[in-house]
Amino acid sequence: MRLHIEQGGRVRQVTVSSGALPGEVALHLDDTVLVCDVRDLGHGRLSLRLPDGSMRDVVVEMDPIPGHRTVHVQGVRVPTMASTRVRRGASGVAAHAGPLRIVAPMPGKVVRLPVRPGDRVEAHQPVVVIEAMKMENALSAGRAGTVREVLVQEGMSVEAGRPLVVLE
Amino acid sequence: MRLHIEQGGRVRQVTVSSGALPGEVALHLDDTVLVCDVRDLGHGRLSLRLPDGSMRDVVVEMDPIPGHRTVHVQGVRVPTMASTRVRRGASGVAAHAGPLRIVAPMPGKVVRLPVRPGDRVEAHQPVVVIEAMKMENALSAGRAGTVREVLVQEGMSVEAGRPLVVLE
Amino acid sequence: MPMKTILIANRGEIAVRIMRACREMGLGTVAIYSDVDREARHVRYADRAFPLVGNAPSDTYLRIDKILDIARLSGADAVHPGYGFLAENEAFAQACLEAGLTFIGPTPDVIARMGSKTTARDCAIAAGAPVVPGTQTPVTPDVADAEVQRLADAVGYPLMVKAVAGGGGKGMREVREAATLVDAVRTARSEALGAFGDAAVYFERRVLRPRHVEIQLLADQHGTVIPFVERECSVQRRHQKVIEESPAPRFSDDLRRRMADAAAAVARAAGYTNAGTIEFLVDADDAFYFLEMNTRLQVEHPVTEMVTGVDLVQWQIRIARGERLTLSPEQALTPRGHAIECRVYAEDPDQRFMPRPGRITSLAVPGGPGIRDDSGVEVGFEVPIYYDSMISKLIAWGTDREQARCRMLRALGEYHVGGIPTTLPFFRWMLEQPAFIRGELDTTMLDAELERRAGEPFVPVTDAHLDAALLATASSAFLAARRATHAALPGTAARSGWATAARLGALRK
Amino acid sequence: MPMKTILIANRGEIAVRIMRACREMGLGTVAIYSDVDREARHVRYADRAFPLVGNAPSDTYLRIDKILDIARLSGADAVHPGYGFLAENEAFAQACLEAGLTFIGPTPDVIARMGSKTTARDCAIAAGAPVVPGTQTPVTPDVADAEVQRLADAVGYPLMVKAVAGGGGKGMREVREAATLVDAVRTARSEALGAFGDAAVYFERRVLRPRHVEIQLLADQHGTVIPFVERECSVQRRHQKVIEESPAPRFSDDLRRRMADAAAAVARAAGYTNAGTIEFLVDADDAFYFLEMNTRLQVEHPVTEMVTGVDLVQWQIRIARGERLTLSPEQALTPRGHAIECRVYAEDPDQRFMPRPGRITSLAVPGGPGIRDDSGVEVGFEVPIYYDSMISKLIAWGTDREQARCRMLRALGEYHVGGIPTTLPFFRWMLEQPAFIRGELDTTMLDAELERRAGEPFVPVTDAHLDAALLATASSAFLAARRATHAALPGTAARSGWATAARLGALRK
Repeated sequence: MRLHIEQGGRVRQVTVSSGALPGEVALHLDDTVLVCDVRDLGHGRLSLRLPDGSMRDVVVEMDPIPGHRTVHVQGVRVPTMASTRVRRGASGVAAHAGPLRIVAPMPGKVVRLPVRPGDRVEAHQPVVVIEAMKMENALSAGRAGTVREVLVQEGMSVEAGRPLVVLE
Repeated sequence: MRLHIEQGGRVRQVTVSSGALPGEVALHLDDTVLVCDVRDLGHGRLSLRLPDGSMRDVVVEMDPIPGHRTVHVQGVRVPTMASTRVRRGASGVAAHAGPLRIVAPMPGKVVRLPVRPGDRVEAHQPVVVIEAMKMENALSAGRAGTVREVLVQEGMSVEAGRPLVVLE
Repeated sequence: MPMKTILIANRGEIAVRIMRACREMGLGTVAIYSDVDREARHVRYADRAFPLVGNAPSDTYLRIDKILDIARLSGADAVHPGYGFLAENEAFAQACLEAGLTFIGPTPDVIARMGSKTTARDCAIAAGAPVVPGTQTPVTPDVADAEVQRLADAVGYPLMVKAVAGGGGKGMREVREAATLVDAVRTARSEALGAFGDAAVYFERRVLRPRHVEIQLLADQHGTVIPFVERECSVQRRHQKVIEESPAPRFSDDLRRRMADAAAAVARAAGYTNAGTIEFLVDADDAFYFLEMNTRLQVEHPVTEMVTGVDLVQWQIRIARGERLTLSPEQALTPRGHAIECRVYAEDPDQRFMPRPGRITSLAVPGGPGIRDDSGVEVGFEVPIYYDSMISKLIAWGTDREQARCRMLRALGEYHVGGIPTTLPFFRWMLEQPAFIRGELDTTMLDAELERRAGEPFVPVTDAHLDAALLATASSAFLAARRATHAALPGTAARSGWATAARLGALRK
Repeated sequence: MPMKTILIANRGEIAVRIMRACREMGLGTVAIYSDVDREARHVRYADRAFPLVGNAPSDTYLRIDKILDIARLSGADAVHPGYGFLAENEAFAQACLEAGLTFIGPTPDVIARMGSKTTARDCAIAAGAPVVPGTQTPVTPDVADAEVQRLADAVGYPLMVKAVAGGGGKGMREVREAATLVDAVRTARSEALGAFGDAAVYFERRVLRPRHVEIQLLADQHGTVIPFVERECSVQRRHQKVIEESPAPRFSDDLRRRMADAAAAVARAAGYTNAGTIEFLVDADDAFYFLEMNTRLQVEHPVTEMVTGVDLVQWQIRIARGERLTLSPEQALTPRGHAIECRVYAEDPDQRFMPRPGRITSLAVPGGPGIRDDSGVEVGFEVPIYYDSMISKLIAWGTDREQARCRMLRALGEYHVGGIPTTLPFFRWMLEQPAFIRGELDTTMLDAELERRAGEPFVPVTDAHLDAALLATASSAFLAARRATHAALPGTAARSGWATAARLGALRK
């Protein structure tokens, strides 16, 4: 099985096959073959034993976007994408070009909208304020731009993932 | 939905339908209707809220035999059988007549077989000794009878559920 | 009238904590719940549970009428308010008493006196406890901006705007100069109204780089007041405690005794009963100032329980049913070992601690020596958007502070929450900070450090993490594909003789 | 040579317990595992893990050669043997030393001296400790039946046949009359050979209705020996401890000090180092007799840790690397509160405690105040048939015995293990027994009571249980059928206005 795996903007090709022993998986990566002992503990939990005997308990969470996963390794969350086909065009994780949609990172209520279409905003300037869990959270753009669209109104309840403001 | 539910040798008929409120299940049992708030927590876990507000966290385990379940209620294991059809003949839980098969309750090794076909055995007399987890476990019949068949040999490894001796 | 059944007017971990004490004392428990909390742990833990209907706090856990209806319906004879929600609401305590219920807390008049930051301050002054300069009366919403400005100028800058009914850092703002005052007062009033149903605030001079140290106390109905060894709560993010410990590091016996005496004097002057906490600010010269009193159980009560062996919740119940305090005052002031608590929040520490409600899809909770887990959630539960984001508390005990710290780090390594981000990575970072290790704490240091870090991840992703994630992703995709074609799982296949020999050979190389 | 990495030559809960101590001390860990243990908790908890290949203890956890190969391969510089398996095997300790590894335990000659019950007895006599009458030399397999009979007759009946290398009730038989002696010796020898690799046994006069009380001690390499407050281990089923507690109920300070002095004297006479335990029998008149010494960590060490605050495993490691004991002897003998431990076995208590290995399909572990969970398993793990059936230990602490008992009962109520039966229902019964509540314990009472009960279920199934099971079965079948036809789950549907109103109306009735 051949996979294209993307992490932190870098794509690597991995060929996976069964190892010689039960539980073993052989991963061909660049010029190396890593034989790991991998056990599926159910519900996304895996126990990996690396070639040097190192143990890693990991949890692979499937994200809503197909192919995207969050892999928990030793308390760290690593966003990872896997695909059996080569992706065309801009990569999912590393995409930077084009309009920027600011989406609600959690469900909540829009309490303030300090920008209007046409406004110029700086990087890290708040564009929406959402209240969730008794706290106000200012959402800002990662880069400077011009507000193209404001898709919500003050007082609206929004679900996680809902687009709020579009910058260009 | 109509169900025949058997517990401790007694069969009861239950008709189940949706209650008026989300999460509610109406159970028609004899002349009463019990409206419970039932939530499926996944993996066999259920949270029941009885009509008087009493809370019961239960775990329903499916047994290997179809229809049979082990229901965990407040630390007690209740064997229960459910079927949408009326069972004909002897009931599964309450069966007493006919030959009695003594099966291995756990995987292990047969270390002693103190009986032979034709032997008369008393209730609670050991008929097979199995070793598991460093302990010898004597299995005995719940009632007196005559050994009809011995299906294993000393030294054999047996799986859980394997018939060992048949009495009549 | 013997106490038989307690209604717990709260949710989450503290409701579970209180029910555990009830179980241990043979008392029945009644839970209340909002719609989204039907599957919550505190509901399923209770003997009986009744719906509040609705979700917003103002429709549910703050609704005195609904709660008293449930108490009547369920036959409960006592109410434990927990912390937050109605815990410091004298109208609730009063309504309980009028309904013939035992309220597990102080009397309504004492809640009113000590719950108001301004009258509590008067009470502290009367008891001879030192206080920080500030406004003498509440700044209610009808006080005009000009008067607000005049009152603030009299206190002097920098100052703190605080909710009179406040607690937990809500309705609190720092004001460094006169120009930002009116805005800060507006926000604080709005937050205070939402959180406590009371928009009144007050002003207090800001002590520079203070430590927040507090004295837990128990007081029975027969005049006995017992103060406990102090808790250090200086690790705060935006005035919200995140780590607490007991005893305070770098704290002398003499200071402990003087502070405990001052706290006991204030409690006696207030006619206090049940469990309460007096908070102090400690400045760089070890001078301390009365800050406020919390007339309820605190989030951080377990650290006191761990170092004194006293079950504070059981004592709250015993005091409420009229028992006499039989604890040794000396033991209450003599810590055995050291305890640290981390408040686990459903927040993403790497995204400026943004709240992240959502479903917990996998969970592993630490155990073993010295670890106490006070959790309000379980796997499968959806952390709701409506309430505080704290989902659990992790407490570590050690013979000394360093052992407690190392145990906490060990336990944090065992802790896994899937589905939503939590503050666990933050704690792994915080407990390794040199200032924390040395015990050099003040309430401003965390915010300053967070500003300096500017969003740098608390536990950086290393190549080792990336490699393991890559292997895991590839393996799981491969195993899933193979599962789809084969019935049998790889691990369950029998080992062939040659394979075993080969493996042993590899090992012996 | 600084100690950096410890190989844990064991499995299950004790391997996890030891690794936790290593983590807290910043030491690396190496696990070993049999084929069926690949997914076990101790393997996944370790930094690195290496296969032993095979499953039977004699092919795996008892294989000194394989373990030393793994130590070499992994670069471990120390070995912790845990309890059971090779923990009291002097050849293993010797082999570790010869391989340049630090053995975390006493020296091989002390293991040999105190591990043999007969030479240990000599040592106790020499140290002035009282002993039970018995055989002076081991009854090895080459001793003929006639001589066996003569030796036993000299000791007198009733007597105990015990494995010289024994522990944990294995290879132990009671003989009430001469006629059953030879059979009992044969079984004991066979069990002893299987469990410890040594068929030698010895005879000891049976003390009637004795209590089993033991003294934990730590001894450093510089001559300091510290005895700890006693553990009561009288709740035994067929000589196997099932509940332990500290301090012993109904135990005077004077008796505690005399027993501790006797234990320390024996340890000093033996040249003992590291952690060890001296077991005593206490008769109805509070006279005590040296029974045997365990030259290793014990299963029940957590109860001592809970009442003294001392981490025994961390001290084992510190002693092994040459540190001096800096504990206060007074504190070690002064219990704070009370601790009780329940050993959770994968056995069906209602089927004469038959071992029931198998897969754990669901699991809920208790937490909260005073509860410590030392577990070796997790959900999804298949408890193997090859090893001891203990899967976990649950420890409860309280300010007094009654609070500890009530907390244990509360925690037992929170504990759920699905897929396999466990001894949890037995503990719920045992902790409610009047004799247990009163603290009137002896090692024969449980077996006598179990015989009297003749298989009566420990927690009887009531109508309330049956009704809940019926409702659960019907509801789950109904929900499963509905899930099969609808996509959406019932709980996720939005509530309609009228439904909410109707519910509130019902509540207000």
